[in-house]
Amino acid sequence: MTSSPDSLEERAPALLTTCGGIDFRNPVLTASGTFGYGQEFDALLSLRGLGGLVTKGISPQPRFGNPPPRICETAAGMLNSIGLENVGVEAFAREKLPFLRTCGTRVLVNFFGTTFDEYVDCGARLAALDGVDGLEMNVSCPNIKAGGIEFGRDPLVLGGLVKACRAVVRKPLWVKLTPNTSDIVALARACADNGADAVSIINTITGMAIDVRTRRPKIATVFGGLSGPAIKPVALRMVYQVHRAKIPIPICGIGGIQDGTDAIEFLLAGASCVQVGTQSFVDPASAERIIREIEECCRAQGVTDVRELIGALAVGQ
Amino acid sequence: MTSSPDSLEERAPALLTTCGGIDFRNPVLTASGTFGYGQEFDALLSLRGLGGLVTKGISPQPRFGNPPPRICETAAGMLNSIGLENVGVEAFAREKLPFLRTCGTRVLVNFFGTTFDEYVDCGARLAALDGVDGLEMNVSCPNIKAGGIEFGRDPLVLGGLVKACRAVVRKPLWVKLTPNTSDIVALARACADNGADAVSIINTITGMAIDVRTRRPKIATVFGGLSGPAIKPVALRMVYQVHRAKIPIPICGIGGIQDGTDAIEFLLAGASCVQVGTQSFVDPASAERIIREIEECCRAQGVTDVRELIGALAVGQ
Amino acid sequence: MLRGDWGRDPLLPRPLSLLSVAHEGRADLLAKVVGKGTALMERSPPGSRVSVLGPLGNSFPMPSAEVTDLLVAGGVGLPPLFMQAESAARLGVANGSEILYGGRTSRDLVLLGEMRGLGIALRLATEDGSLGRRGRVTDELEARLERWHAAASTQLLRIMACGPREMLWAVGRIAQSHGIECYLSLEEQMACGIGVCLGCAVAAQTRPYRYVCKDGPVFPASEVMAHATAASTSRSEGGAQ
Amino acid sequence: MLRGDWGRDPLLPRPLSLLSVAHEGRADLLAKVVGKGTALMERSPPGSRVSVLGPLGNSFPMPSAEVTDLLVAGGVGLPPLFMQAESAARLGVANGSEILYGGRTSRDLVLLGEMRGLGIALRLATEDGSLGRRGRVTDELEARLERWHAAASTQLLRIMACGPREMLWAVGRIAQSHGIECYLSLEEQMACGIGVCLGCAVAAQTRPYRYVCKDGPVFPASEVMAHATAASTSRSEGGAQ
Ligand SMILES: Cc1cc2nc3c(=O)[nH]c(=O)nc-3n(C[C@H](O)[C@H](O)[C@H](O)COP(=O)(O)OP(=O)(O)OC[C@H]3O[C@@H](n4cnc5c(N)ncnc54)[C@H](O)[C@@H]3O)c2cc1C
Ligand SMILES: Cc1cc2nc3c(=O)[nH]c(=O)nc-3n(C[C@H](O)[C@H](O)[C@H](O)COP(=O)(O)OP(=O)(O)OC[C@H]3O[C@@H](n4cnc5c(N)ncnc54)[C@H](O)[C@@H]3O)c2cc1C
Ligand SMILES: Cc1cc2nc3c(=O)[nH]c(=O)nc-3n(C[C@H](O)[C@H](O)[C@H](O)COP(=O)(O)O)c2cc1C
Ligand SMILES: Cc1cc2nc3c(=O)[nH]c(=O)nc-3n(C[C@H](O)[C@H](O)[C@H](O)COP(=O)(O)O)c2cc1C
Ligand code: FES
Ligand code: FES
Repeated sequence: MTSSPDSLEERAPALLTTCGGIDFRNPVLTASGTFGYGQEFDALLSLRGLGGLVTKGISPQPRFGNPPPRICETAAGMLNSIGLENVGVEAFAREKLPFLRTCGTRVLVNFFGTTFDEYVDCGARLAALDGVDGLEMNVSCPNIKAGGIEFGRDPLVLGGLVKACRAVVRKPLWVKLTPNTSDIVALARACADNGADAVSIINTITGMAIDVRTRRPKIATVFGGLSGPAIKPVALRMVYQVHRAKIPIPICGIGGIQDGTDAIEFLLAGASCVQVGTQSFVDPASAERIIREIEECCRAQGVTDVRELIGALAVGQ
Repeated sequence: MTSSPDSLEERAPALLTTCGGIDFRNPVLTASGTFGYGQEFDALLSLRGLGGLVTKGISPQPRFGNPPPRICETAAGMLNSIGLENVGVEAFAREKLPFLRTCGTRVLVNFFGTTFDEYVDCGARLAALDGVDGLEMNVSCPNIKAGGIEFGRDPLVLGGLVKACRAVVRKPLWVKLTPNTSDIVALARACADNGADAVSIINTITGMAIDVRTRRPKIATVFGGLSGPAIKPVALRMVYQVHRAKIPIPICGIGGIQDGTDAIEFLLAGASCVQVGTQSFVDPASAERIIREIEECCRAQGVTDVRELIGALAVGQ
Repeated sequence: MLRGDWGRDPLLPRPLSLLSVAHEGRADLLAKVVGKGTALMERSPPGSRVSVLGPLGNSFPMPSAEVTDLLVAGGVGLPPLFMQAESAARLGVANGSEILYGGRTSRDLVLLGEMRGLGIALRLATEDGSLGRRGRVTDELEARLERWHAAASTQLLRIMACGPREMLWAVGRIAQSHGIECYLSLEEQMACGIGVCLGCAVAAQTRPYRYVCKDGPVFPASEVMAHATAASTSRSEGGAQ
Repeated sequence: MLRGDWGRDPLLPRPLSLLSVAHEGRADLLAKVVGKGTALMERSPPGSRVSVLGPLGNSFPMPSAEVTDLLVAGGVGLPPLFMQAESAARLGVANGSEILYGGRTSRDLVLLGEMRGLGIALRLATEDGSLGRRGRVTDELEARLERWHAAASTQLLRIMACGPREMLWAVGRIAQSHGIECYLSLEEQMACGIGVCLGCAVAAQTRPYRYVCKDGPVFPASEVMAHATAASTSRSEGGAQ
């Protein structure tokens, strides 16, 4: 913790950071599925002030998603099973991208397919679009051909998918890992070995809730993805495990971030940037507040460059 | 939901349940590590009123546990890394068991070893003790010989361990599964295939927290086990996955249970009984309250036998 | 969407309808205590700060002198209909509307004086008969329509309803059977309120789903009364956002 | 352990020391607002219900006419020492005790009138010099002991302290260097308060760990000043309960 008292009052800490081939104004992005296509938040915070935003997951064709009820609240969290509803690549390019090109922040497009070929097709088409700064592959999608097991659960399957997408995507390619695994490091390694530029850790944890009055699942599809503060300890652990294993690509930390302190925990654990998800529902302007809080915390601790925090966890005596 | 209005007011619902070869007065047990050796709660609730209690995990030799800090609070949960501190089999038999023999409720002894042989030795010695109604194997212990990977993470290793313990334990033998897996069903199946009488689902989820001021982990050993309401959706999902897979042994449901409604969610998902853990810290008499709440809920729904609820989740149209 | 300063339990903001908007930028809400969030609201001392995101979504169609609006409220579904009555009064057409308001007992029926003060006709129903007709508000609605039929009135009717899901479907069916234009204000679980979480989907006629927060909460009954099954083609087993 | 009726955020009860026990079964507590739980306590209106598990654990040794107790309080560590002063007063030996009380500024020092009322000598220290000696309470303690030495007094001294961890270790070292009996009231993260979670371990001399909730919070300084390292033999990497 280096502190240079005289510069403290004068200079704002440098918040610039780099992750997976992209420079960000600051380390705070908004997470896929919790920030729409950006425009929905235009009146609620300064998009220009964000490090970046990640769009709702896009597939080659539009998808209508799952029947309701799709969400429910849990202790310090929520379950969702939206069913990857999205407008599809074409409508995205036509209707959503024009706004995103002018919104003044970095735009990552989250994408997926239900088959191997759909992933590759979708990645290639999105990467070709002007205004897309990078892609984030969502590999938590069930693999229809492999009996519904998520693509992202087996390091071998995942590695193959990353390699194939990498071959057609000439922009920064991030892979968003599932926490429903006993070995997050093996998944991250499969990404690094096959050319990914960064890993986003974590997606939602599979969970469930029951309405005891009706005796039915609270979510129509029975299972849903758990997000929010409840999952933060698990997310942070996985980020640190991957960081400690010295996987040679940077990490974007995600899971339950509510404030600047949470964000800094992820940086200390080894993340180069973070994404704010569910918290944007609790308070739509939270990403902006979190950036301010990181800045204040750096000032208070005498940190002049936010990158000093990355992986700066003190372990052992 | 069968309802027989005239008996409603008159008869209390039957709460008796059976799980893994043991009859319980009602489906509420207290969880290992959160209820000491029972005696500590004697003045705080009626032990006699409980379905049963599970002791702190016992190993062949006493263990002193991990350095502090050992616990910290998280959103709707807590992390712990006690380090499996316990008095050891001998002192347990001498100092703790006499009280437990007279406490008037079912006593399961949670146990573990750090090697394969320790598990077998510990199980055999505990099963031989009078006053022990059954054993619960904690397989979340790191396997020293296998480089610190938990015994309970690999279905093959787990199966072998269960088989060996089964051979020497002639009392009910339950196995408590780790949620740090991508396939809880495979673990449960390994237990059933090798002679376990029941599975307890789930133990804590590995997590982490950081003090941003000191930049140190909040838990001395870096990682700790996450428990409390935060993990309930994950626990419930795993119970239901195992139930749905028709694994032929019963399930004891554990994770974040705070009230009667939570407990009934687990029963509906397929658990034959439940354990209350962290909630006993929030309120030491909660197990007693939860039993009352289950009873009230049965009455209100016209359920005359609590066993009607087991696996009664309504899925699909 | 409203949220008090209550930490993270409960986590998400709660959707509430506007009851009444006064001119000085003051708004009134009416909430029934059903769980944690509403209990915390009730316990908040006067002057407590809350975060509000809104107003969001649409409203019932404007009142008009040409048509008689039957405003059907079930229990806590009153607020949007009260607001509708208020704007009818403001436009001077309150005498062309009627409120049909039902609850389980008289204690569930609130703001009766205020509504009478708006000059709007009030027809009440309680299941225990403690106030107004004994029975459901839909019984009251059917009785009202029978009289309309019997009188072979040329009066143009329109129905607007808010209340429990089952009541709304019943109102929708009644309206359909009489060929009357009908609008329903729906509820669904919500997280964001602004169309981004896609949590508040309801199955619809014209496209697979519509969203309570941004397409609603008010929908033409014909739009949302389609059965939901046709829409579940891309249904997969959970875990997928 | 104290917990308000505040849902599950924060989840665990908070350990608080008794400040004063009146005869009619009424107890007073003194808490400093440092985070969520204490902030909620502060905001609770008078008459709010709380759950209390206690009293738990031990206390400082009984005051006695034979020995002069130096009660060293750092900031929010005051309560157990206040209670000790109170029982000295009750036993009629308050004039044999002295409170040494330090904080960052005069605003951190509370209940001064009450303590004077007990008839106990009060020595204050603030880091900014706004009240009493400028400096730490440990400076005040050392000065007190110097005078004792200089006077070659035969007065028997005993030290009891509660406050921040660093202050306690400093007090312990000072006591050791003067060969004076010393008791420290420790804090550690707690979940259960009754010896079952094993969360509140502190490294100790005689056995690897002792527990703040059931063996403490008061320990002889000699017992807990041993360095913690020898005790970490069975240390494994987390996740294991
Ligand atoms: C568009 C809209 C307008 C509404 N307007 C009003 C109003 O003006 N006055 C009023 O009293 N109520 C209104 N409601 C219902 C109100 O939002 C819920 O009663 C409230 O969210 C319950 O919160 P809770 O924390 O008290 O209950 P909880 O403890 O969360 O749950 C109690 C019950 O309420 C249901 N519920 C919980 N959260 C929601 C949610 N976000 N959306 C829908 N149902 C939920 C649960 O399924 C459960 O059965 C409206 C709902 C919607 C969708
Ligand atoms: C035996 C004992 C007696 C105490 N007596 C008093 C007293 O009389 N008056 C008083 O003001 N304070 C006392 N404390 C400290 C008090 O318990 C903490 O200040 C309080 O728990 C903080 O809760 P919070 O929710 O406000 O803070 P949090 O938001 O939880 O955290 C704020 C800070 O407090 C620390 N903290 C949180 N929980 C605990 C805990 N369970 N134990 C110890 N530290 C914690 C955290 O490490 C953090 O740095 C005592 C502590 C112990 C162990
Ligand atoms: C309603 C909702 C929809 C989501 N949709 C997507 C998605 O389309 N693609 C994706 O990769 N992640 C999606 N996520 C996961 C989030 O981006 C994020 O990884 C997760 O919610 C954990 O972060 P949080 O705890 O901050 O919300 C979604 C999450 C929520 C709550
Ligand atoms: C402090 C603490 C100690 C625990 N010790 C053990 C243990 O010795 N053996 C074991 O199998 N589980 C242990 N557990 C796990 C609990 O028994 C339980 O599985 C877990 O806490 C989830 O339930 P909960 O959310 O109700 O607490 C411990 C949990 C806590 C919080
Ligand atoms: S509440 Fe989020 S889309 Fe409607
Ligand atoms: S607080 Fe649980 S053992 Fe001390």
